Order: sequence, then C-alpha cells, then structure tokens
Amino acid sequence: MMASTYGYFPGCSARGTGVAYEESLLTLFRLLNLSLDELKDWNCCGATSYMSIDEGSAFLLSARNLSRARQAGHRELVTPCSACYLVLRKTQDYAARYPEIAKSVGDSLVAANLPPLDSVTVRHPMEVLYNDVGLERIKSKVVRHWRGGRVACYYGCQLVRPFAEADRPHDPTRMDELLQAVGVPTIDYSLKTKCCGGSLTGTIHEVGVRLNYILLKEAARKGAEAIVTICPLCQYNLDAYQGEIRKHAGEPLDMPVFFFTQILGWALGGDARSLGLGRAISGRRSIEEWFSKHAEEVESYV
Amino acid sequence: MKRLKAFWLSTEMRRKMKFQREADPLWAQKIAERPGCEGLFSCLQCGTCSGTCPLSIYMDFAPRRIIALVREGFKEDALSCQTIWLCASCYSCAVHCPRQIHITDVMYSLKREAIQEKLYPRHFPIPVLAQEFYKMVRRKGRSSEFWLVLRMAFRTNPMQLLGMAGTGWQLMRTGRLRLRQDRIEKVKELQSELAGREVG
Amino acid sequence: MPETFEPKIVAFFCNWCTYLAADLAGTSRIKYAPNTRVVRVMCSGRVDPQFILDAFAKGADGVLIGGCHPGDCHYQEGNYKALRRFVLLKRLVKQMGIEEARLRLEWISAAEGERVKTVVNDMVEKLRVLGPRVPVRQKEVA
Amino acid sequence: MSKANGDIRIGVYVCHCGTNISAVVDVKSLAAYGATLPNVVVSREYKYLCSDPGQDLIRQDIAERKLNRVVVASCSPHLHEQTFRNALATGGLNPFFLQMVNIREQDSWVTEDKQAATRKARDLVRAAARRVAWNESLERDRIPIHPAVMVVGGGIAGIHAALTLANSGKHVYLVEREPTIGGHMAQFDKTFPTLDCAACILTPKMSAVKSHKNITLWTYSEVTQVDGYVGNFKVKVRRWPRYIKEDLCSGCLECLKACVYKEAKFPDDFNVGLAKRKPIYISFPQAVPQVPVIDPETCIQFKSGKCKKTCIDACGERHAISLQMEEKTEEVEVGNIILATGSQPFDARRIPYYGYGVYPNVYTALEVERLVNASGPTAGEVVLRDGRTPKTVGIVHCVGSRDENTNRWCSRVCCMYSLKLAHLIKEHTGADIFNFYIDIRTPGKGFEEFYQKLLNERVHFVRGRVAEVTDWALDPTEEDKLVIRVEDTLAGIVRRIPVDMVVLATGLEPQADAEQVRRLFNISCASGGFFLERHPKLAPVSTFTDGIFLAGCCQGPKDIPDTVAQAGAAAAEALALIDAGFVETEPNAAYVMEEVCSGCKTCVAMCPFTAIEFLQEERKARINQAKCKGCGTCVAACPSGSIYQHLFEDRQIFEEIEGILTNA
Repeated sequence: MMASTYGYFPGCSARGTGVAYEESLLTLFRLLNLSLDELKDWNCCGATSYMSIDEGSAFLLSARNLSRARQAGHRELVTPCSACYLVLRKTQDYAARYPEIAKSVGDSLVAANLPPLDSVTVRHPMEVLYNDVGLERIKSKVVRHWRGGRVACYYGCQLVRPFAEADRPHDPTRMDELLQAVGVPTIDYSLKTKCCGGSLTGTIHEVGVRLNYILLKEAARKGAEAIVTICPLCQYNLDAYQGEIRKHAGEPLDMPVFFFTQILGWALGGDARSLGLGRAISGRRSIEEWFSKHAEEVESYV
Repeated sequence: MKRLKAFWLSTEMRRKMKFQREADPLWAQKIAERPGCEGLFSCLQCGTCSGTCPLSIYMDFAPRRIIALVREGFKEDALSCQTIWLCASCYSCAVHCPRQIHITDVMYSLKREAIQEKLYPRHFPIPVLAQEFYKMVRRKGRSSEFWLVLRMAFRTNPMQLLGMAGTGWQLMRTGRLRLRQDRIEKVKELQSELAGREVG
Repeated sequence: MPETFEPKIVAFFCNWCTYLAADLAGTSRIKYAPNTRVVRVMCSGRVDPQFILDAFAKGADGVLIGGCHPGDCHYQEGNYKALRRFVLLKRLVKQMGIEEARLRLEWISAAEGERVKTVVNDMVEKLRVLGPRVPVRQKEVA
Repeated sequence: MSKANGDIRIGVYVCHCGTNISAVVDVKSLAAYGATLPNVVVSREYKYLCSDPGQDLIRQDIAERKLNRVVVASCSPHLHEQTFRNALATGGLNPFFLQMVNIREQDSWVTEDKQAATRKARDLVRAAARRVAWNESLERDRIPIHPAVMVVGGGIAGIHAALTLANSGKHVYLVEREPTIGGHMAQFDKTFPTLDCAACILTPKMSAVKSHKNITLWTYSEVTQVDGYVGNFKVKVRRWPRYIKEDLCSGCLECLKACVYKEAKFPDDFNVGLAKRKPIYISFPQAVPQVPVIDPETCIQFKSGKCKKTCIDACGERHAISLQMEEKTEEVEVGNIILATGSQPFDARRIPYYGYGVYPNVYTALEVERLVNASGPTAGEVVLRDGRTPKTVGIVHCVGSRDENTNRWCSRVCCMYSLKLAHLIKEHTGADIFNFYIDIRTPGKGFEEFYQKLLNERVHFVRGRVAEVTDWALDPTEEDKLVIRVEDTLAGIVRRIPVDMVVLATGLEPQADAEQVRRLFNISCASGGFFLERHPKLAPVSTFTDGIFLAGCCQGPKDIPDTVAQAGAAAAEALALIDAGFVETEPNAAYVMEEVCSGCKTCVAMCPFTAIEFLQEERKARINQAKCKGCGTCVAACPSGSIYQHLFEDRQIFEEIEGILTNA
C-alpha cells in the first residue's frame, strides 16, 4: 500500500493541552501508512477570539497558512482542531462568496508573493479516515480487542457546522461508525453536537464548567463509561474539571475523556505511551484497567 | 417640579421605554450589509436561535432579541450587552435558523464594533481574553494557552488564579502545560503583512 | 459627459414560458435593466435565423431568445428545434465577427420571474464590457 | 400573405393604468410621440383604457377618424388583449387589426429609471405602429368540445368536481391511483372548525360517485398518456390488476377472513403504518369501491405459488377472485381535464432535531388523526406506542413550513388542524397540551372563534419555534420524557418542557411525482412545485393549457372548504366550455404558398401535430388548418420561405424589429 501524504496543520493547542491528540494522531496515521507533513512555520489560524477583534486579518492569518500549504505542494491540509478546521474553511468560503474579502486577502497574499488560497482542501482526520481509508480497511487492521466499556461519541460544535463537510450537522455518525468498526460499543448520545463552551471555562468559569457537567452527566446517565472527542478544546474541558464537578455537584464522576485517535490507535496496535494515554486527568483508573493491562495482547492476537 | 425631580433621583426604577430618536436605522442597514449578516431583516423572531443556543440562558438578551434590537437600530443596547461576548460561536443557531441567518456572524460583527466603539463591558473577562489573544498572535504568530490565561487573569481579577492552580498542577503533571511562549520564525514578515490592519 | 453605454437587446420570448416569466417579474415588481425590447412569438421554434441576422444588421447590440425548458414546450418540441438552429446560428454569427455573448438562448419557465432578472442583467453587464457593436451615433438618446 | 394595402390610419392609445404606468412612464410625451409616427392619425392617453369609457374612446375614433389599425400601449396581452379586440369588433373593425404594447408588466413595473422606461416604451410603440400596418383581417376557427370530462384524483376535490359535472348530465371519468377514493380526507377524524366527522360528510359523496350513472370510476389506475388539445383530448389510462373482478365482487369480504394469514402482519398505508393488513385487504371499511385488493408483493401465491388459496374457496360461486388478472389500458376521448392530484405531507425525518423516527413517541399529525379516529388502529383511544396514555402533549407547528431549509411556504392548514388535534386529544385523554407556534393563523370562517375556544380550554400556547425535541434529562422530572426546548418568545425566557407525546404538525408539499404529472399534461409548476394557475386572482383554476383545470391541493395547500369551492369552480369552467359547444381558436395557423413550395418535405417532419400533409401528385406540402396549433416552427424551418403564419407573419416581425431599432 503506497503511502499518501497530507499537509498537516496542528493548531496551537496541539502544542499545549491537546498534546495527546497530536501524539495519537501521528501514531494512528503511521499505523495506517499515511504520512502527515507538518506545515513549516505555520501561524495561528485566527480562530474565534481573534476573529472577534478583527475579521479581515483573521482571514489573512488563515489564508497565509492555506497558501503556504499550497506552496509546499499540498492539495489537502489536515487539521485535527475543530476551530482551525472551521476558520480555515470559513476563510475559503467567504473569499469565494465576497469579492471584497477575496480582494483584500488576495492582495496581501500577492504582496507576500504567495499562491492563492482556493486550491487547497481543508480536511479533518475523522473524515479522512472515514472517506480515504474506509471502515473496511480499518477493520482489517485491528489487532486488539476492546476491553473498555461503552463510550459516548461527542462531536462538539464547529466540526459539523456551516462551511464544514466532515459530517451531517444535526446527527453526525462517522465517529461512531469508526469506533464500532474497531469493536468499541457506542451509545446514542443526544448531546453529541452541543457546545462545550470553548474558552468559557477560562473566562466565565462556572458557566463553562456547568456546560461540561451536563455533557458528562448525560453521558453517564445513558450508560457511557467514557467520552470520545475530536477536538482538543472539548477534550480539555471535559477532562480537566471533573474534580471540581465532583466537589460542587457531588456527583461521583470520574470518566475518561479520549481523543478518537487514541482509541483507534490502540485498536490498531499503538502503545499507550505513543498514544498519550498517560496524559489524561480524569478516569485514570479505568484507563489503567482498559489499556495497560492488555498491552501484551498485540502479539497474542496477531 | 423639584419634588418630581427628587422623585426621579430617588427612584430605583429604570425606564424601559424607548424613544424612536434613540434608534439608528442607518446603523442597522450598515450591519445588514456586512458579510454574513445579509439575512438580518428576514428574521421572523421565531426564537429557534435562543432555544438552541447553549448559552442563551445566561444572556442579558437572547440572540433573537439581539437581532430585534439590531434591526430596529438600538445600537447602544446591542453593543454594550454581555450576550455578544457569551456567544461561543458554536454556530448552532446558524444551522437551525429557518431563515438561514448567520447569527454567529452577526455576533462577530457586533463584537468587533463594540471593541472599536469601546462599548464592551469593562472587566468582563471574555472581551479581555479576546484582546489579549489578538495581541499575542500579532506579536508571536501563535497563542500559548498558559500565558494567555495569565494575562487575562491579571487584567480582570488576579485572585481567580488561585482557583486555577489546581488545574494548572494537573496539566503540569500530565505534561500538558507548555510554559515556553511559542513564536513563529517569520514573525516579522507576518507583522508586516498584518500591518495597517490594526484594530481595537 | 461620459455616460455608461446602454446596450439595446432584441428579445424573442415564447408566449407560454418566457413571456409569462417576464410578466411575472412585472407583477412581482422585480427590477431589472431596461435594455430589452421583447418581440412576442408563440414558440421559440418560430424564431427564424433571419430575424436574428436582421436584428444585428439593424444595429442590435444583443439578441436574446427565451423558450420553455426542454421537455416543457407548449408545442412539445419547438424549443428543441430552436436549440438546433441556435447552435448553427452561433457559428455563423461568430464568422460574421459578432462576439459570442451577443447572441444568447435561455430556457425560462413561466414561474421563473427572478430568472428573467438574472439573465437580462447578466447579459447587459457582458454587453457593457463589449461596448457598442456599431459606433453609437452622437446624442441619439431622445 | 399580408400587405399594407390601402391607406393606413392608426390610432395609438396609451394607458395610465391609474399610476401603475404613469408613475414611471411619461405617458403624455409618449402619446405625443405616438402622434409623430407614420400613418398615425390620432394618439391619446387615458387613465383606464380597459374601462368602458376607455373602450368607447377607441370605438369613437374608429367611427369618426376612420381608423383601420389600433395600437394599445397598456398591460400584458395575456391580461387585456381580448378586451381590446372586442372593443375593435364592437367598433366595427376586425379585432386582429389590434396590436398591444406591454408597457406595464415589462416596463413600468420592472424599471425605476423614468427616462429609460419612457425610452423603452417609445421603442415598443414605434415597433407596434410599424407592425400593425401589416396586420390583416382574420376570422377565428371553432373547435367542437367533446362533452365528456376526465377528473384525475379521487380525493374530496376530484369527488366534488366529478359529482358536479355528472349531476349536470355530463359523463365523467374519475381516475384514482389508490384502491379506493376518498384521499386524505378519508383519513381524518373530525374537521375544523365545526368538528363534524370527516367520514360522515365524505362517505355519502363517495358512494354517490360509485352509484352515479354518469361517472366511470377507475381506481387503482393512472393516466399514462395525454394527446390532443382542448375539446378533444385522447387519454390513456393504465389500470393495475387488483386480482378481484369489480363487477363480480359483492364486497362481503369473506376472502379477507379466509386468507391463510390469520394475523394481519403488513404495514397498512391507510393507517400510516400504525396498523397491519393482510395480503388481501380493503383500505378502510367505507372504501369505494367495496372491493378488496391483493398485494402481489406479500401474497404467498404470488411469491411462491404454494398457497392453499383459501380466499378463492371463500369466494366460491362468485369467482370474483382472479389471480390471472392482468394490467390493462383504457383509452378515452374527453373535452376537458380536471387535475385534482392533491399534495403529500412533509416527511418529518427531514428535520432530525425533532426526533421523528428516533423517539417512538414523536408522531406526525396524520398519525394522530388515525389515533383519535374511532375506526382507527386504536379505536379512537390515544395511546402511545408503549401503551401508556399521554399526560402531557406538545404540538409543534410549522414542521417543514416557513423554513428555508425545507419548504418556504406556509401550509395554511397546520395551525387549524393543530388546534383541532389539541382539542380532540384533550377530549380523549384530558392531557395537558402545549402548542408551540411562530404565528397562529386563523383566517377563516369560525377559525378565530375556535382558537378562542381552545384558549378557554386551557390549552397552552407558547410562541416560539421548537429548537429541539430530545431525551436528555437535566432533572428527575425529565427522566423518561421527551423534553421540548424552546424560547417562550413572549415571556422572553428559554423553557424546557417535558412531555409524553410530541405531535409534529407537518406541512403540505407537492406530490412526489408532481413534476412528471405536470409534463404529462403539459402545464407549469410554480416555484414551490405546485401546479401553476393561469392567473392568481382572475383565473385561479385555469392553466395555460386550455381545457385543463386545477382543483385542490395540487395547486397549493388549502383546507377542505377552499378545496371544495375550487373543485366546484373547476367543474363550472369545464361546463362553460362544454355548454358553449365549441372554443374559438387564435387564428394563428401556418399556411403554405403552394406555388413557391419546393416540395422538400422539411416541414413535414417539423410538425409535432402531424398537421402537415404532403400532396404526392402536386409535390407540395399542405397544412391542415384544424390541426395546426400555430407554433410556427415550420415557418422558421421552410428553406424556400413558402410557409407563412397568420398573426405572426415574417413581414410583421421584421417590421417590429426594425421599429425597435430605428432610433427616432
């Protein structure tokens, strides 16, 4: 199987709180014989907070990344962060729909003698795995039985909203299908596209935490023992504040919150370390239980 | 007359009535002409946006009412409220709206204008965070969560840092707290490209 | 004073679809460029190549033919005949050195008032870019 | 061939149409300009030319100023050409010496720039004045009207139209796709606002159809081909085999009892899947005709050929059941056709966040109609799929209506039927009921009063479009309930309301095959996909194809009263044509100048109506004036230029073109 190469835009949080996402993503892609070529000297995508101050230059920030990806010879740019994914696509969409935006962005690109931004397709790993690799091929590469409990697939908001093509906006199913393909049971999770509050946990803390409390509680109520996410910020919000929730809401809550790439990577034989499984804050006992113990299985299974 | 005045001063009540002179229809028009805000006047006030918004329950005006205020031209209220800052831009309203209005983009428009007009609620952490984020990206080309939160905290209420200590430690322990401030190599080039676009 | 060039378009609209669409545009008060002059024919199939050549000869800046969508012709297949003729005619007109954009065939159903606007406005725009076919005589706008 | 013979005396008349034209087009200068044109002897402007005094003006000038040509610059010829032709005729001039100029629909209403509009009007008047000089005196042909009528669709619209026509002694072919007539109305329980039961008022009409000597009823049938034109359409109808001979069956339904399937186990369409039927079934007790159908998809005999055929034994002597029955095609001639093909309910699955098909206790309005119906699957008891009786019910309005993501239009009936269902459910269960609406629309006789009645019945009305129907619970009171999340826009707060049952008030949309049907009958669809009427106000049941009329929801969503009224109107339009006995045709037939014809036969192939015959010995083409529909395709195609067309002569069109382009 010949390796196909994608341009790769990690996004800022992949270098901070979301480091496990990047680790597991790279591992998983390696296992699937897909290579990611990180965009050299990429800059912030201009997401949410930035865009609230200045849209024009937010678009320029995105455009810069897009066109430098093109310059590096990429037709497709993969980014794991939902916010980056949305803003990069929004930039292309608006440039296509509004001549004035196309012009201001285009001029700046020309000034910096960079190629135009249209010719790059922005993609999300979930949809790459689903479309380019396909459930069948992933199934065929499974080397470990899932020993964990049922999980709730949480898609969050920006991945499935306008400009996005990763999945259906109201009832996305692709993450569920991917996980089921590797033998992980998923629950019907009515909140799968509700917002986690993004940066709210850092600003209006109580409000942000409450949103995540609701997400966690409902998942537990529906019998999920873990939540699986596709966005660094969602994972952080759901993972980092469970202690606080335990304290205030008095809920006996200690639920692991994974990146879907960690679960898939594990099933395909990646080791706990290279999947960043140790970086979890909540549910460490379950993680210990589900993964480390069965690490040796790889051999026995193949 | 004096007594009347005294009465006004003493009262706790606040007038809810609006005079038409307080409305600025041209401003409404201006907003409606911004990219993404076209649908403004086609709103039928059904409330789907407020209903689907995860944060409307905390807002001083639910999204539907923001649209109502904006298209009637009540600029002050629309720009000085907390609502626009509470919007986490999850786009839920946009995908549910039966008139396909990009409410999220309307919110963005208002946020930007609130910053320019200096009408945003002071010490309300969200606009502060946004500004710090903006500055940081312009200076370094990337954002670093740690420093961002630190700056935001200092500008709003440093005490809250104590509350954050616990989480900070957890992140540190799991190697998810990056203390080094990221910075892209071609930051000069970036700055020159962004130059002349200063806002807020 | 430099006024923008106002192309004059001779439009042949079929009685059952495009002419009605133009009426609908009117009843819906849709505004579009006032540059068309409609000649009503029963069917786009009635449009004789000579009409078009004559129109160009007499100085039309553009000719627009409007008929029912394929399969919708009030006379079953008149619009297909129109299409076949149109294809040949386009070649001929081109050889005569008349730009492509000046001759246009559009399917517009009775319900598509909005489309009349888009088509006419678009054609006027393109013709403005091309400029007058025959040099416009001075001060003829009375 | 037309000639501008003799001296031409043209009258030009410019209409203000109140301010519709005069506000944009400078009518005074236009009239003045008209006077300057060659052959024009009089040019006037007037406030309303279509009014009697306006027409008198023209007649007067014809008499006094010896006019022999008339140009009227006003509205679209589709609106008033007939009016002014009559004016000419009554003024003693051949009506076809008229030329109309459309300066309203195609000028004053679509232009803001007054100069430009006036310039356009001048060009058009100039063109018309040149053209009219070449108009000629013509006579209309008359086509006889075949007295029979075909009505397509056996819902309340089709039934009413058919009965009206049949009662006046005309023969009607009523074609229905389903095994029974009755349409959607037969599925309803009560009807708003009077709450009289649908069956009680419908079934008598249904049986009247069956027993009427002037009605040929073809159920389980479909129109497959339509040829010809007003007065004499030739229609082919495919009749699917129901495997039971209608003439022999007595409707005893013994065969149903006898079927080897003791239990009904196949989804029953009439009860929208809420009940089951056997392979041999009858849609509902009062079905017309009272004749069962066998569904070959599910019948063992058809699938395996190994059935005991107990149904046939049960039928016994009658031998009404015939498994060999085959599809057949009927062909009939009719003078008029009435389309009453109805609409279909919006598919609630298209709005995922309302949970239809996901949560069992989310129902569509039509399903609830069956639930509250005494002859329905639950014998009129409102019970949920899990057997419980709902204590709280939420009715969601505007599902698939007023929504750019699905259908943009208001479906007109949902508000009222939601109120009706609210009343009925409350009556049956005493449940607490919430209506979630954007606007309550009750513009009908007794409608607003009904709304008032519901308010007094303590039915909740929450103004707000429901954001989602979900099962996630925030507190114990929401456990195992469906939670409706909505902004109460009047109270200005977001609410979460737990309910046991959700009713989706689904809107109406065009039948799935409306597009094919439209083509079959050669009519147009409006943008929403409903059939397009000839004029929204003045010809609401006519189409642009003469002799084809519309009734009921195929033209747009409407309630039963409006549907019946429209059906009556459609029947009346057809009767008017039939009783007149003939229609006058536009004299725009093509004709051949045989001396010039080279006999190349190009035209023969061109004509879709086979109106052109080729005379072998003369080696000439000849056009059958009766058959020619006047499209003019042959005229444009004739290489030797020997074919001409009345009303649209080459010369006339060349003059028009020249008129438009010669600047004055």
